[in-house]
Amino acid sequence: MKLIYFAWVRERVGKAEEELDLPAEVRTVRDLLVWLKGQGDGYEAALEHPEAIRVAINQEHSRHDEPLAGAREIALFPPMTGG
Amino acid sequence: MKLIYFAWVRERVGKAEEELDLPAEVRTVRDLLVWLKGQGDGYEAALEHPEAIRVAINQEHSRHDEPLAGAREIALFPPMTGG
Amino acid sequence: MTARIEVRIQTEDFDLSAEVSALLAGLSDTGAVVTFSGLCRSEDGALAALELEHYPGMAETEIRRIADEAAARWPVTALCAIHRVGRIAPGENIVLVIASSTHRQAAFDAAAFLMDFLKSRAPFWKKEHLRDGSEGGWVDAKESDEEALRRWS
Amino acid sequence: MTARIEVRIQTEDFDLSAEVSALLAGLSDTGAVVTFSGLCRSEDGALAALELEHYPGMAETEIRRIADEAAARWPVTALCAIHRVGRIAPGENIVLVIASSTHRQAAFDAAAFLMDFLKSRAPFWKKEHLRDGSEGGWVDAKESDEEALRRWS
Repeated sequence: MKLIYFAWVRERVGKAEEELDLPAEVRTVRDLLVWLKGQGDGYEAALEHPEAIRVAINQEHSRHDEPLAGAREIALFPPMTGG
Repeated sequence: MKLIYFAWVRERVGKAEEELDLPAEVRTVRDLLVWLKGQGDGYEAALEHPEAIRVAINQEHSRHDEPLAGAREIALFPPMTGG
Repeated sequence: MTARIEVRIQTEDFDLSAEVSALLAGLSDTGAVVTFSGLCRSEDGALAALELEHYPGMAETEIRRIADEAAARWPVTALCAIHRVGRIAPGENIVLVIASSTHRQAAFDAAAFLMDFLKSRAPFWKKEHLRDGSEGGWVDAKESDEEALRRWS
Repeated sequence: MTARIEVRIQTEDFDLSAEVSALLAGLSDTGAVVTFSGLCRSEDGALAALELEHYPGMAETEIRRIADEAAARWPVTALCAIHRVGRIAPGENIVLVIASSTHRQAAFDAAAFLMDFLKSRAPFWKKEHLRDGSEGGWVDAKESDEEALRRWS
């Protein structure tokens, strides 16, 4: 699975993107955030407050209860501050 | 008294402005509209519907029940269509 | 906060970018700028030109009064209103309103307020000249423009 | 009515007049044009620059989706959104939205709608760089921006 990070999520994780094999039991966005948080200090820092993280699947905004089925690209980022 | 006319009021009256001596009994804006309507065909055409005419006294919007006392310049015109 | 206020009535056209730049020069706390441009429509090709008449003196005073009220209601950093008079061809500018503020909602509201009141309270009148050479007559005031004022009271 | 829609993300600055002219070319039934420019504030002189990051691909798609929704809700003739990315100095443009219509209220509403959703739904992030050389950190999202969306639902 291709994971992409933006803004302070990217800075804390320490990379802009990566390919990860997700365990079979990681089925929803929320599962992913919980699992990812356990993958090391950078992830722990980035996902300290997982409920604050916004997620896009295949470049579309997704709720935390949505399934990952069909995902090719998952992006994690803070609330947006453009405009 | 200096009277000024704009837009189709000006066209129907046939002049842009004039000096008129108002009779003593012409005390309010409404009095003026009624009196002026009787001053000839152009005035009659311009003031056919006196309630539609907007009036400014000394360059400030005035209601039809306002007194003319203190007026130096009275303007009569149709509802505004700028912008 | 004292807002910078600029009011002009002129026959010449104006440039949007130039007016915004001039108005905002030195206002470094401005984060939001809303402009409204009113253009002469072609009326499906029937219109040759609009002729704009105004009440000199009162027009400037009345627009400035409206701008002062907008500046009292919203925390704007600057307001500008430019209204053209004379003959205006389809596609040309008739009016420009600019409102700037620290944040966007005040800029949007002040610009909409200024336009709504300018439409129904500033002494300007439009006459149509048609392409077939005839006079299209004076444009009628719209009830919808009077209604637009009510939301601000 | 099919509205003309233009969406761009770019590092270069843009010119307000040039963008409006290009967007409206040939649209002779447009009588009202509203623009919103978002500028980088100086924060009382403390800010050296903002750094704008975005999610390439998704950012364009998301803004276009918001513009399509605005065009479905209001009778606009054209909509444009330009968002800059990279390093932006105080006083410079960050974002431009243009909405045009036959009448003014649709243009005002569509522009405000586009800005409100662009702020909270388009994937852009701002980081502050301060004049004293330090990083001011990532700008926090504002609850007021989320609230601004509610008036449209």
